[in-house]
Amino acid sequence: MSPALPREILIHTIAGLLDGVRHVAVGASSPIPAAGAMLRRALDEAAREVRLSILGSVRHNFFTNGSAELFDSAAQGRLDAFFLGGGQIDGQANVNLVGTGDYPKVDVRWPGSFGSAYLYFTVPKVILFREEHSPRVMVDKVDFISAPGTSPPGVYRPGGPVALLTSRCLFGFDRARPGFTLASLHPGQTLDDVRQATGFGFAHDPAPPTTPGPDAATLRLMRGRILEELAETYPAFAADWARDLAAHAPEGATA
Amino acid sequence: MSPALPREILIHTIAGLLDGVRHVAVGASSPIPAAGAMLRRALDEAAREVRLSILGSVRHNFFTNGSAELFDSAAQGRLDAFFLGGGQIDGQANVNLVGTGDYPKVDVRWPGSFGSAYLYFTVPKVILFREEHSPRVMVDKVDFISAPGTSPPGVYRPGGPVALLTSRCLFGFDRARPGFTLASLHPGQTLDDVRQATGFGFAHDPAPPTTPGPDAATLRLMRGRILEELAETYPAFAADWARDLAAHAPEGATA
Amino acid sequence: MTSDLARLARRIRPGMTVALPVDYAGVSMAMTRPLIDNGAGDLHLICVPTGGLQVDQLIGAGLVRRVETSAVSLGEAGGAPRFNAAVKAGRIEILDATCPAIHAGLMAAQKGVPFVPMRGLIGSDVLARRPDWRVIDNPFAAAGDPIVLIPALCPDVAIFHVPMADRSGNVWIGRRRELAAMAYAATETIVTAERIVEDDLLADETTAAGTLPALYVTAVAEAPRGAWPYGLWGAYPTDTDALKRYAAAARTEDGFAAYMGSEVAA
Amino acid sequence: MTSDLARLARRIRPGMTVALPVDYAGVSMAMTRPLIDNGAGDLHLICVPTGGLQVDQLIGAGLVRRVETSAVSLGEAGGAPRFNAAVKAGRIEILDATCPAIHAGLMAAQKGVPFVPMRGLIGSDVLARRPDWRVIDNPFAAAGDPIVLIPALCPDVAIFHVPMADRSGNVWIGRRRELAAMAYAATETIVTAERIVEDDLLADETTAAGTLPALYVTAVAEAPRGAWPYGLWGAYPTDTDALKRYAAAARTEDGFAAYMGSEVAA
Repeated sequence: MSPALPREILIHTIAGLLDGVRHVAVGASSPIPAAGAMLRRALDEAAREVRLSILGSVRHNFFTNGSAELFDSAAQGRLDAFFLGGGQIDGQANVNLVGTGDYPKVDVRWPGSFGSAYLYFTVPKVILFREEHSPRVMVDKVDFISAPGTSPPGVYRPGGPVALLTSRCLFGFDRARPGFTLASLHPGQTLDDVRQATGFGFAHDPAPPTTPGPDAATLRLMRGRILEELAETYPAFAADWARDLAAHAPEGATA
Repeated sequence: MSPALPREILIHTIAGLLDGVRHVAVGASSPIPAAGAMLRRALDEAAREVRLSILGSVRHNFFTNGSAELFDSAAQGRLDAFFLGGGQIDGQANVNLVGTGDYPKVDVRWPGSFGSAYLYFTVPKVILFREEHSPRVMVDKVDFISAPGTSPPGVYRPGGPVALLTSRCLFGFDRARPGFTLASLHPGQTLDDVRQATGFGFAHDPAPPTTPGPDAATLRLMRGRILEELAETYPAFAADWARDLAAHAPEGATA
Repeated sequence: MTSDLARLARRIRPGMTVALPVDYAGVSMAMTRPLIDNGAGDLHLICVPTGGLQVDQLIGAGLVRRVETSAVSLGEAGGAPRFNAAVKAGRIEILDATCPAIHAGLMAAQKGVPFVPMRGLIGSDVLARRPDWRVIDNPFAAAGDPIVLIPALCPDVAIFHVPMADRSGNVWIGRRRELAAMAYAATETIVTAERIVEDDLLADETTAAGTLPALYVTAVAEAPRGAWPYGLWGAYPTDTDALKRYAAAARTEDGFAAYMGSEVAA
Repeated sequence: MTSDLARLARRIRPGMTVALPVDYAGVSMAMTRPLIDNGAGDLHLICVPTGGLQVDQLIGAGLVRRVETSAVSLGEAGGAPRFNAAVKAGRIEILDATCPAIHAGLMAAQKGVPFVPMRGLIGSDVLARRPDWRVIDNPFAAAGDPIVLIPALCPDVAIFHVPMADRSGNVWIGRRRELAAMAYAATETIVTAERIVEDDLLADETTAAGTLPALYVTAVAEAPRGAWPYGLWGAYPTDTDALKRYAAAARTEDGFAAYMGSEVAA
């Protein structure tokens, strides 16, 4: 079997971050988080049920009370994990989904804050996921706080960020300090690469570990059942993944 | 045709009080208000639609959002008229549905306030309807205010009582004074009868008019279609009404 | 079935707050006897928004410390005898409410907020007798505008009966959305169903529209005619004669005991 | 059909507040062109809770003064070009919200209260930029506990598309309960439906469970494929290619005008 592809490292890392969750929700255009959640579900299925809600999907929608129900379920403590992206993410884990420059007549306008200003407060495990890891995304200070990374004492906040996963590395988040700590570098990345790509300071070991990939059994599960499950909802992404796999297959294993 | 029965006078009077409403709700055990509303609906059907909700009924329930929807529809100004009874009703139109004596260890306990403490405030035409007209019901001051008849300035109150209908008479209610005014005496009642049966003071003409009964066409409508419609939801009441009619039918008209 | 219901009843522990639905919405009468046999008392009942036979029987059995309700009655069969007697004797604490205040408290729990505001109430003894409710001045109004705040009602358990459930624990509540509101607000939800169906209720958009998802359902058991003597919409009507038999018997404590020893056990 | 839709569109008058649903909930795209032809502008749009193609086209047509929303985008087809351009140029006022705040505002209107509280938001610029929202100290907490109050959102009109409606004006919304929330909150509700059915949707408990009653529906017209290029659950999927064609064309004002002059009118 060929070694894990970059996207497979991400999917596997997400499944690890979701360890212990009972219910995870992902956005409509989030195939990698969805694949990570599907992997978590598959790994845990002997032990317990992991529920996966894909927003906007009919098939992966077990809500029956309209689009408010996701937020209500978070309010009730029935949603354990959620993913947030962001046009900008800063070192305090503030996220900006609105735009750059002076609000409201911004220079670049993004769609808007969606549910971030609520779910970031109420979902215990919020995983920041943004593949692009560059100084324009990972900034010192966001231009607009769609949702703050931390809150002062006295503010009701059972939830918040636990990690930031990018195409380069995985950060943990320390709510007390507050700030990010480099947890691991993805294969091929150096500490220096990450430093240069990151507009905010972060804590790190002198020699950070490499993000572990899936073992062979897990990789087989991913390339078999998970790829198949994913294709139902994200056909374009699944086809792309399958093409990548074919391109990287060892000689003689190609058709 | 035999003259109007006492219950027919009540039904006809209610239909008159409901003039102009678009949506009226009645309680599950309120056949006379329901019949009045059905008569209103029949009288108006050429001109416009009158909606009738019977609480707890499956057939006459066009709500689909559970038992909160009645109150929400009142909040939205979509419910024009409602009926309230009361173990005690006083001269300020305060109603008591809880009990007599010292709360909470009351001497007599009634079921409770139901939705009165909300609907009395929000429904523009609340018709107080209690057949028993005696000093123990029509009191000077209720022992427990389930819902007050009036509110001081500054309290949000688009709704409130417009009338009190009993087996003896019809009162109007003046929110400004506040107090009841005798509008008419039902056939056979005298001002003195009503005075003696009423524990609160009320305004009145020296010679109050008699409550008008339905004309012949209306009476035919009531004894035909309305009786039939009513029988679907209140079979016992409808059968009783039909028995009364048979007993009062003129000689030669009986079978 | 009986052992299933007993298993469900064991989830109820002394001192819990238990939400129960109105007569016509799907009362799990089938659970009443198992709850009494289970014996967990000191219960705080929340009637959504009013109570009837089940509430009266749990009170008669001595399991209830407090009732929060907009009313308790047997409808056409008259007053609720054990409730009325217990209130008059001061044996239970009564928190008199009004229907939309119960709905408001559950909505607050559903939304994860400490309170929601509600119109009406001002000047009533319902409000005067509820020190747990607050009146504030509406901060959005220019002039004074008092408004009541109803705190969240967070039941430990909701218990109700539905026409059908599927094998995954999804339950069909139709247009009785107050059952969903109870489940959203409650930590656990126990459901009895007329029948368990093999189809996934969420797989079809028509049935999904009336389905409370398994996410909110802790345990389900089959209980044919499980609302009796109450009716179940679309299934069977209320057995008013049975309610009247109970009402007559339960006028006295002895009569109640005799009734519970015979009819319900049968 | 076209004249029916034009009749519906005439209910919209300049300056009205109009609530529109999220992409996947049933957008009445069939009404977009009649709304533009009707010409009533100066509109305040409320996106429930986010907006897409319809919002972008109404903005492009110059009918919009203000947008209250949690986001506007074309989903897989990218950013909303006319919205983005109008915001950057300051041609429309933007009231940035977050999804549950929109739901909360509609809920306040549904319940007839001036506000409802909501968790989250504190410390965000979403809150900082909304002087119409308030922060109070939770009156039920012993220590300080700031909480945001969202004022009621009361649309003049809600407009959406559903799979079916009956002759009485009842409309089937399935599990898209946000459509009901919009209708409860709005003064008037305009609905387009894939088809008009002869059966009474309220007569059967299964369809009744997913039905918004005619009480809330001002006008209905038939509009087959009325959500296109958006999909309608259980009926047809989103036509992403069509969305991408629009996204490409509408990058410029001229491109938008050309697109609206051709594709939509066809």
